[in-house]
Amino acid sequence: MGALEHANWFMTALFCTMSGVIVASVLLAQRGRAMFIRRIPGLAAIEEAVGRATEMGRPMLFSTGLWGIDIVTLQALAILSYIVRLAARQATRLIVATASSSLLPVAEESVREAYTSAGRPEAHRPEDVRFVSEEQFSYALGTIGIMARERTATNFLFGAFFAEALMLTENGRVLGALQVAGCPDPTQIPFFIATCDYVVIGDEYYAASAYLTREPTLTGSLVGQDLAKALLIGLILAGIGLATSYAGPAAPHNFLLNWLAQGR
Amino acid sequence: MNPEVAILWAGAIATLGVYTILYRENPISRLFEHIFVGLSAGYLLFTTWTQNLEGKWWGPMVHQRQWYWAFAPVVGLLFYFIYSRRLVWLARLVMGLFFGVAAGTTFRQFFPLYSPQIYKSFKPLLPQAGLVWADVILHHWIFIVILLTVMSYFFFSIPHEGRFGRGLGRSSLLGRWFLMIAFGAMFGNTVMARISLFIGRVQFLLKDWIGHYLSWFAQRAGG
Amino acid sequence: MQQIPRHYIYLLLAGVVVWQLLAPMPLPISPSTATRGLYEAIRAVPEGKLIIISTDWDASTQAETWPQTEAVIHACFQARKRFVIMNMQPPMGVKLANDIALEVGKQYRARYGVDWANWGYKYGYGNVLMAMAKDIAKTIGDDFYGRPVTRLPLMQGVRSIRDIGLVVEVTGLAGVTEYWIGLIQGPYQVPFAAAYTAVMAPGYYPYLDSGQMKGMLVGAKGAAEMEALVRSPGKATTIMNVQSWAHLLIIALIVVGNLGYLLARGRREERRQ
Amino acid sequence: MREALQSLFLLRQAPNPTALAICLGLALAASVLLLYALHRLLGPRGRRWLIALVTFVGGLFFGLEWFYPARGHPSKNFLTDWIEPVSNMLTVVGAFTVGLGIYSLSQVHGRNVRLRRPGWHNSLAFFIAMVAMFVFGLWEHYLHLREPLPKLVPWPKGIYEILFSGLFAPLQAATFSLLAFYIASAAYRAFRIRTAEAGLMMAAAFVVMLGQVPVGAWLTSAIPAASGWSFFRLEKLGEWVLAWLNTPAQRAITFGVAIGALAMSLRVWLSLERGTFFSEQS
Repeated sequence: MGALEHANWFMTALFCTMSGVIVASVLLAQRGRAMFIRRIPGLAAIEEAVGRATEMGRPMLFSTGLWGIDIVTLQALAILSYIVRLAARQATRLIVATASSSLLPVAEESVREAYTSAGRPEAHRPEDVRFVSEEQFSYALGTIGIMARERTATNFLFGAFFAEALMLTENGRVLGALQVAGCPDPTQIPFFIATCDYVVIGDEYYAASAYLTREPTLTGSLVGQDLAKALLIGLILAGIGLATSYAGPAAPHNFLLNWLAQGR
Repeated sequence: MNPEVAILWAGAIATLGVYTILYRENPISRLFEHIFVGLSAGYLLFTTWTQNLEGKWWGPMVHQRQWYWAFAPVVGLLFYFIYSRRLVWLARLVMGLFFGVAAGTTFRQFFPLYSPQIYKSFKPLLPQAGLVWADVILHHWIFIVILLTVMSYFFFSIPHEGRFGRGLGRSSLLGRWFLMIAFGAMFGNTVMARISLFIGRVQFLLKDWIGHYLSWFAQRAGG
Repeated sequence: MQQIPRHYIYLLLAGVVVWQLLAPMPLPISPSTATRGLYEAIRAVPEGKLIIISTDWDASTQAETWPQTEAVIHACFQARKRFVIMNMQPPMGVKLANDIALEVGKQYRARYGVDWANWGYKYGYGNVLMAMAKDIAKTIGDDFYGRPVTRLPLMQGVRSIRDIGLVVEVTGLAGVTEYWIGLIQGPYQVPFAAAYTAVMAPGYYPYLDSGQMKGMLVGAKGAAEMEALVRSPGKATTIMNVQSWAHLLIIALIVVGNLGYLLARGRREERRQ
Repeated sequence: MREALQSLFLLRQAPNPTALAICLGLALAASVLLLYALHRLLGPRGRRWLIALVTFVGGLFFGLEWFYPARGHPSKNFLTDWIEPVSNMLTVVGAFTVGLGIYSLSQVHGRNVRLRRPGWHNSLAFFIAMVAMFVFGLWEHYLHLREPLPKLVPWPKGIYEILFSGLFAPLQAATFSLLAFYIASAAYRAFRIRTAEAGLMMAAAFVVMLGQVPVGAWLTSAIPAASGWSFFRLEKLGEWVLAWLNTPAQRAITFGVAIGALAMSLRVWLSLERGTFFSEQS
């Protein structure tokens, strides 16, 4: 089993089916088909978190995690732009801390856009979208410094987080901020659970923008994601069935496994 | 010059300075925070040149005379147009390119990343080839039940009503419990690594720094 | 008990670590079955056969692999088994292991070339192993010091892989084990055991379960257990003793917190009645 | 003339330094001209369309190279040879954004220093550290020192070593090691059996934590290793929890995240994500 350098026909077919299902349900939703989304507590809390900062008259912090322009951080920016809109309506200041100089202009741009679309372009302060550091731990210390000196009432952490996650949230907790955090990678979630008020776990992260905005495109995509997941479960069940039925000394010949293991 | 002693003292003072943040954010920790951020920024600047641009851009362009590298800074500097009202769309153009690349990277990584995880989940449910019932139940059955119930927790668009929905609701509740077990295990699994970082620092302070002058400490904390 | 200020927790942790480094109070160590397996495998090597210690590690993992190698060499000397050091990747491993063997050998008055030897760095993974299985002297050629291995007394009568009684792989690199098991342990039924960093060890439990691997050291913990078996506490014992104390402290804190919580809840319920 | 033009486009290498200078000048002029023309000619719709196109092509290139059938050995298709140079080009382009990051930092700290805000000396320390690291880093780089170094090194190298090994690395290590304290206090607070969920989390953490240290193995060493009960020896139980309870749960999360990322990528790639990334006004 070498490295998978290229796809085989099975992978291409599987990929196209999953992508097709997702795109199709986006298009269906755009035509106006109503879709259901269950409650996701961590995301429902965002409005409350913004409200708290407004009541206390103190700013909020949004950390985009460590990565540069990546799908994970783009999703974080989608959540950010929703929060900016809420903040703009309630005239609450929001500070964004990025750890990538290439992400900085993108974050700056989406924050400005969100302020504009909320009808308050004058409320945007470019110096509130900050680059802190590309080095993991100086980013952590620098961001903790922002929390402490700006006395943020609410901290949002969405993006790709690693060891620095616990550092940020533990200090945020000690400083008395309400914290909402989410990260697609499971390894830091236990520490978020221990230190944050609300946590967005795994896949809920990618459901966030659909849940928050109820935009048809996004809810449609969410339904498509569920269908693709069902497809994946079907595939796994089939694989388990094959593995079970090929019992015995005759070496397991599981064709599904071969299709998935050997690329070209 | 021989910087060894200066390195030792600077390291010890920096370490103790950072540790003051454990009391609370204070003027000393703030100073070291700024120094740290400054050093990282300077380091970023100089490594961007020495490890990236010098070898990948300046070298090929000037020494190998590949003239088309002249386009790279033009494209890169388009990012800077975010500060211009009229030309901002050019910044969006290059950002769009990077968005596309991010998406394309996800596409091409999909199978290399996930297909091993898919086919390694193909666990037989009956004893075979050296496995006994206890193995199969303790390992494979539990594995598959957890995998499926946790996945069911992440279905968002199906209401937990009706016969199927209620079943899904129950399964996702079970999935949530398994998730918590997993999170606890991950937490416990990280403790040792984090403590050893601190042991490393204490050994530096006691053995390398104090031990440099008092050999009793060097012998004790050596390990 | 429910709300110990965090500063006290920090002080307790720092205090325990410093105290245990400067004035250790050793906690008992009881070697796990995996560690014991490696120890027994070394003792079970028949008279006249060699042990190969393949030290495929370098400075980046030496916090774990150094004490592991040290403890394995102790075990070999104590059991009076002759061994050779070799490595396939990265070249530095063979130098570091050589230093360890010289240092440990002093305690046992071991002589180079008679009680142990160093085959040096042999690049080529699979090709080296396949060739070595057939003809060791020809494949290895010169030793670490550049002398022909045929001149070493301990190489008398050592021709092919049949004269090897055990292979111990010490590594932080994934993938080396597969070569040893696929090309040596499997085809020639040479006993195999290994020492891994804690990060990569979980991936190799299946080999242990299936018996392809006689024993395994897991990270610094495995090294500490081995040090306990050879009664020569060293680096790993120090570190793991501190770890044990720190873990016990954290567990004690959790227990105290829960006791406080249960007591407070009990009191609240009493009041309600 | 025609030949010169042809050689300009066919030759990826200028023949001599003068030609190189001319080529560079022409390339710069041409790109500025192109951008200017695009800016003048395209209306808002055209611009939006162009951005969507560039996004689509960027994603298509990297995606298609992997999915397009490859033949021969080593297996390649018509795009494979382009992956490396294009990735290189993108790394270089991305590297030019470093100025934006430094600008952002300098803006925040420069204002602190200029207005003598409280704590302005910290911002001054920031500038000194940044400039020193940059200057001595480059200086050290161009000294081209070879290993092994003598005990006495040239003074710029000495300063660089103090900055790097004396400050930067210890600051990194010390900050990282703060986590030992945070993890202890987080464990104390979070693991309360208030709910069944927290109780489960605590139990799993207990078993795994004890399984990793020798004292844990000692606690259950009374259980004979050969008996059927040996499963309950802490080191084995901890390993079982990690391998058979933790792994499937993590994997299930990963599958969900994989599909979520796929959906997000598709929306970004096809510019379907309206209203999030500045598609409203261009």
